Amino acid sequence: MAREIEFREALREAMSEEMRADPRVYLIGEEVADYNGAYKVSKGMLEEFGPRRIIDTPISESGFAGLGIGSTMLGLRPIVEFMSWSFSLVAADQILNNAPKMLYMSGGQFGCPIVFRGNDGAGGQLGSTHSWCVESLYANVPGLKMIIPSNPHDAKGLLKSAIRDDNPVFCLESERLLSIKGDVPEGDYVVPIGKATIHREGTDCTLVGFGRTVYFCEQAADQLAREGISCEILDMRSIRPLDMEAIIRSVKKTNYCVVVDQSWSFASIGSEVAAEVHAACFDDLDNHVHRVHNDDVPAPYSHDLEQEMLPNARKICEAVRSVTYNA
Amino acid sequence: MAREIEFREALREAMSEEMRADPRVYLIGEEVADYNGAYKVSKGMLEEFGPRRIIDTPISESGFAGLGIGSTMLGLRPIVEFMSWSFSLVAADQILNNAPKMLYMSGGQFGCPIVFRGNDGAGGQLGSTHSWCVESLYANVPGLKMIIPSNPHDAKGLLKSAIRDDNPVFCLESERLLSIKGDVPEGDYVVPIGKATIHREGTDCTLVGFGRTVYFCEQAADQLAREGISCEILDMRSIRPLDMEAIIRSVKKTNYCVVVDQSWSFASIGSEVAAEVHAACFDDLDNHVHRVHNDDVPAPYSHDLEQEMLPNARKICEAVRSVTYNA
Amino acid sequence: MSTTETANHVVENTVPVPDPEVLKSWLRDMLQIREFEVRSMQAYQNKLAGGFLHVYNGQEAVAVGCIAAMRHTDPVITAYRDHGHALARGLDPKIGFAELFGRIDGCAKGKGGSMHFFDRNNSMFGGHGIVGAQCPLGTGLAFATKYTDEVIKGGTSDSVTACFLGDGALNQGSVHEAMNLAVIFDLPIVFCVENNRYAMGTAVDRCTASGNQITNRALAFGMESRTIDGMDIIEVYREMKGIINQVRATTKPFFVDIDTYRFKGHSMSDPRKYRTHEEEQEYEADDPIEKLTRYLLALKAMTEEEIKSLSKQVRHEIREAVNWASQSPVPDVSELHHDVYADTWGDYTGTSLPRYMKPATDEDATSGEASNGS
Amino acid sequence: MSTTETANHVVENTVPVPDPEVLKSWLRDMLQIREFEVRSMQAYQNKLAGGFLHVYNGQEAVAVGCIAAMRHTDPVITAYRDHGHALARGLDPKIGFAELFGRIDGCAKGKGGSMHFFDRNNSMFGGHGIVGAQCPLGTGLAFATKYTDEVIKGGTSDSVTACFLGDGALNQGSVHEAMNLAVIFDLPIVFCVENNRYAMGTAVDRCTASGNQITNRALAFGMESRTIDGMDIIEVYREMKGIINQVRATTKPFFVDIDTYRFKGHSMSDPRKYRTHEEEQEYEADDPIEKLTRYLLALKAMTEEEIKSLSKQVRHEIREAVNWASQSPVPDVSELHHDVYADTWGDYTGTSLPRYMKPATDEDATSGEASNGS
Ligand SMILES: Cc1ncc(C[n+]2csc(CCOP(=O)(O)OP(=O)(O)O)c2C)c(N)n1
Ligand SMILES: Cc1ncc(C[n+]2csc(CCOP(=O)(O)OP(=O)(O)O)c2C)c(N)n1
Ligand SMILES: [Mg+2]
Ligand SMILES: [Mg+2]
Repeated sequence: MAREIEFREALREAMSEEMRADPRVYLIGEEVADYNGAYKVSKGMLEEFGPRRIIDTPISESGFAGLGIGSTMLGLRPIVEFMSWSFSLVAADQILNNAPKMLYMSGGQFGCPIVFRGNDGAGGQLGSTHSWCVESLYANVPGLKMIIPSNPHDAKGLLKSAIRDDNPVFCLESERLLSIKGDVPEGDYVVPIGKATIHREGTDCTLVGFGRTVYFCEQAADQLAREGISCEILDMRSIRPLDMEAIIRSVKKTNYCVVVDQSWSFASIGSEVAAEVHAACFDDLDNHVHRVHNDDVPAPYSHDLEQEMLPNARKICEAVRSVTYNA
Repeated sequence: MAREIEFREALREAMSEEMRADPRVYLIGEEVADYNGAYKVSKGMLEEFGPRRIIDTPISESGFAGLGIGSTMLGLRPIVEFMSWSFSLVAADQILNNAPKMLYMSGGQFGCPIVFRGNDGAGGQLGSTHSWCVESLYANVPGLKMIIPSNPHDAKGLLKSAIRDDNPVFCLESERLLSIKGDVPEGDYVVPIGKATIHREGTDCTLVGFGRTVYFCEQAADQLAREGISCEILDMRSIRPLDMEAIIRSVKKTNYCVVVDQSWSFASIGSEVAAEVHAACFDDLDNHVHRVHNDDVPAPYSHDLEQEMLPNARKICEAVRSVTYNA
Repeated sequence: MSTTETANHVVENTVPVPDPEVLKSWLRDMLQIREFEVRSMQAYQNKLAGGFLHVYNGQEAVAVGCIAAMRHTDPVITAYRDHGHALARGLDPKIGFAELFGRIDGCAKGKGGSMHFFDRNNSMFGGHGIVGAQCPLGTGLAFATKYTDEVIKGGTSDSVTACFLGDGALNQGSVHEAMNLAVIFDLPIVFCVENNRYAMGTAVDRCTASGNQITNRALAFGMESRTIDGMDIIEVYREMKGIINQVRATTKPFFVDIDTYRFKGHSMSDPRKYRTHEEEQEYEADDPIEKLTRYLLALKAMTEEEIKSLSKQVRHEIREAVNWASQSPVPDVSELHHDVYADTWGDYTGTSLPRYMKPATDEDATSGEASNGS
Repeated sequence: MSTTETANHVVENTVPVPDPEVLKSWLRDMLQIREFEVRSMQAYQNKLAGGFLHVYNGQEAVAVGCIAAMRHTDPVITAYRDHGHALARGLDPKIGFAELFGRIDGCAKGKGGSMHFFDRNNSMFGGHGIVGAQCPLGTGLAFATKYTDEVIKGGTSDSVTACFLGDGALNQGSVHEAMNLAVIFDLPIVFCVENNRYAMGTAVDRCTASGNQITNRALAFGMESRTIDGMDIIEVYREMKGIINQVRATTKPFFVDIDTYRFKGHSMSDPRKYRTHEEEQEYEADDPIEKLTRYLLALKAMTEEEIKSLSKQVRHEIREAVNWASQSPVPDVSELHHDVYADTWGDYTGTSLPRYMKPATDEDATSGEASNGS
């Protein structure tokens, strides 16, 4: 039975349900226990599970990320919270060298069932060091999986899949979405990793987005509908594995494609999707794939500049109009 | 007057000439002084410039990379050597947050004229932690420049440009190329950052490569020539800024394009080039852009597996044949 | 106190207490910082400022006392709780507020915000958001002054860098790497730990192992260290003066554990459930501003009236600064692609100094975009 | 010696010298490691092995002595100079050579190489290439045994992890973070620094500031520590036995500075210009294998002949291992996409245990690819 809860509550339910079911699962990170989480995602979990399983750490991302990875070698299944993925850069070696490669380096002896999760992307005026979209950097690395849920239902279902997955899974959450509400089933269900979903049906152009950009796509689609352009919005949900089949199916239907990616454009998820869509739909596309990204600059603090930097609805509308001009 | 010297000597000449010309330039890194460099790139520089300007460090990449960045705020122009770019992951925060964003965060008060350089890519059987191709990760970040020379001439000319550049420049060198020889002019000259070059003229298909993959392209082109397929090899040389004009010019001529990138495929430089070529040459391409990458796996130690993993000539030939089958 | 707590050998402190006039200027500086922060919090409530705001209330004696013991050309660098240091260094409050409000007249043209107060002319090198990351940069500043004095100018090292960090930052690996480098390279730098007892909601003992003596973190590298009372600006000044003189002479790094307290929450969203109201009151009773005020009154160096008018004067100045800043234009969108690269290519339009640093003459010349803000 | 050099309180060492039979087995183990390395270097010259090869000659007493003081179920983790630890832990030399030769029968199926000797059945957790990176992993192993014993099984912590690192690794930030975490979380771990005097070409004093006492790096976190002579296996064993017993009982971390010497170059490409031949001879005179041999002869526990035949026996075993390994097939190309992910999707074919760990029965079942090596 579903009811409306916040995105952060959905994440909490996923973690709590999995922790009740499996004593090997624990949560570790900065301020996750006593403080109830910097963004209150783990609120109340210390009370239920106690300090042995909900663990506060020093400001030592490399240290506690590595601790989590090491503990998987003896069968534990940690959830490591980065207060922000922006702070994961100081732990880059542990999360990119050890977690995704342990199974390979050890010839199959040691897998690494671990979840890294936290805020990703621009918050509100946090400036350039605190507004990282790490997805386009980290998704390049084989051995890891990556999920970016856009709504409470997927957040709970995908995070539960991630906690049960025997591989390292990076779960990227947008601070801007933590307070949005949505229908979420009570109790156990999962959303499989690697499956995209059609967020809105349409006929004229496919908008491929993920996470926060799905909302920018919605705003743009509403505007474009008034102009008589019907957009199909595809929510990637998983970045690695990426559900190219679903994207291709939609593009073969609409013959036009705009990718909306909140990270920087160069060597990004947006370029990957564009390249693959061109490869798979070379004869179906009536125009090349257009891409909408964050402007290719460090995140500015000033409110108006930040809003202008984002892959906002205005930019998406312009892209759709120019890609479909020959429709 | 040019003469044949090794790639490593060309790098050394670039550094030495710039250090003679500008006292603000210094070289810092592990084993660069007493030991003459782990790969002998800085051989003899301690003797000429002394321990105040050729500086050995502890195994503290985050520390000495940050030290270099800090010193630029007071006008120095450091060259920071990473024994391998594989070891730069422990310094990721300093090189990706501070160096490329200092100018922006400070509203134009503090630029960051620094060069980071070292070995990148698979060496010989070094295994997964020591065989990183960081280009596809780091090139995503605005504020930095990136160069990947493929021969001694460009190595000296590009590195001299990098040392004089007022922005952070990442110089990626292949350990596999350090011993190759080539004609290098004596004395001062520069190769501008951001300009690609046609490595070999051809008519039927454009091979876009950089660094070590240029040699894989050569081998493939030789083989394909025997089959009657004439390949044009373009050497990107600079990754950021990327000379798309040169790539587009060649593709508009050949109407076919294969990108050869030694890094992993997902969200890579290869996907960027493919996406941009499709965008710019949508009506010129007779087939979609094919991509040849490292296999999407951690680097294995075993010799044969590693050779098979690389974007080798065999894979390039297969790609060219399948992309031009309809020629 | 300090001498007893010295971890290594004792440095005799022969530094005299400065003249009343100097003490008055410190009181003024501390009042200015306190008022700046009060107005910053107000501005944040009124949505004039956004992002993360970390205020300095309670720690004023640290920035003012340390910086008073330095030369104006000695580099200063700190973390994101940086308003106090920038103001103590001489940043005009109106430029600070403009930055806080995200306006073009800010020290970083509104691109940096509260966490990035840079001010080159006052040797203020930021303002850094990633915990601990300023420490390697700080060693770089010390390296640069020494290199410039000795290698380029052929003279002797003559500057000392103050690198401020929090107690929580002591657990970032890069800080340890920086301390080791400072010792290995004989760098003239003082690591000033503002031990305000908490890292966000985490009390220092909960996550920072040190054998109950933070100076042990310096002992690890054979670095000299000392603990001093950060609520007493006169002690801060006298201790730091001796330390900075020593470091200038020896070019060997020093580590200072400065006991202080963060009167407010970590940032604007902190309910402070992790500490008691009693504890807060206890420390508030130790307010560094009131302490110096009492001292000046006891000295009869100032009267109650003079104190009142001084703070009235400061409140006025700050109110004026807020008004001025709120009149400053927001940056034009063209600013997005300005200051990304030092040169001009693609969409990038090069770089230019912030308005307040530019001689009027070249203003129009170098920052067209910067000036036509909406 | 150790007691005088103890940084914190003195632990009385009441550990007896083991029986001659035990000492003989240690001699055998050390001889095996030495011979393994001699053959490894040969194989490297003959291009049977590639990549980086870091040999353990001279440090044998450290791995054998420390591991003898542990239970077989106590986790061990180290860096890339890992052959000695893996063999001391019980890895079959032929599996080690197969890995070194990049063959399918290696402990990592030839995918890891010299730097990645993993052996789960012998509680050997690698073999890690990034300097210092094994230390956070080591704290994770200690965390996991304690968590499993106390939280999952509801009993008391009963395992101790040994995390080996080099002197040069002491300058990686992550090592400091790991030490702090070990203290904060009361983790049963011993950080064993194999202080072989050099990090590549860098003598320990040149880059590792510690007030000439590496144990100060532990004092920084209030962690107990000690310096011991790593060339005397009996001392290594007795000291480590006491330390490991203590850590098992207290679950509090311990730091050991083990003095040893790297007889050979850092790796195969190292000309060793940074140290004198005299220095090398001096340390070679202190060879831990000869020292134990002399001791056993003096004890009359072994005769010259028995020693000779023992090393003959070991040389034979190792020669056999080399032959066996060189017969092992190179991995099939299908191995490239195997062991990347635990599950099967796209080009990825799941994972399976290396041959030597698998009961014959499920071999065919789980690793089709792995077995049809060319
Ligand atoms: C690497 C990193 N991790 C986490 C954070 C989030 N964060 C910002 S301030 C802070 C607490 C720092 O405490 P302390 O160093 O004592 O400084 P104080 O706030 O007390 O001045 C944390 C965890 C960050 N900015 N950078
Ligand atoms: C982060 C990182 N930086 C640099 C290297 C290259 N490197 C490999 S071993 C080594 C020296 C390590 O010396 P030490 O820790 O004393 O161990 P030892 O080799 O003496 O056993 C260096 C610099 C690396 N592997 N990882
Ligand atoms: Mg604090
Ligand atoms: Mg060593």
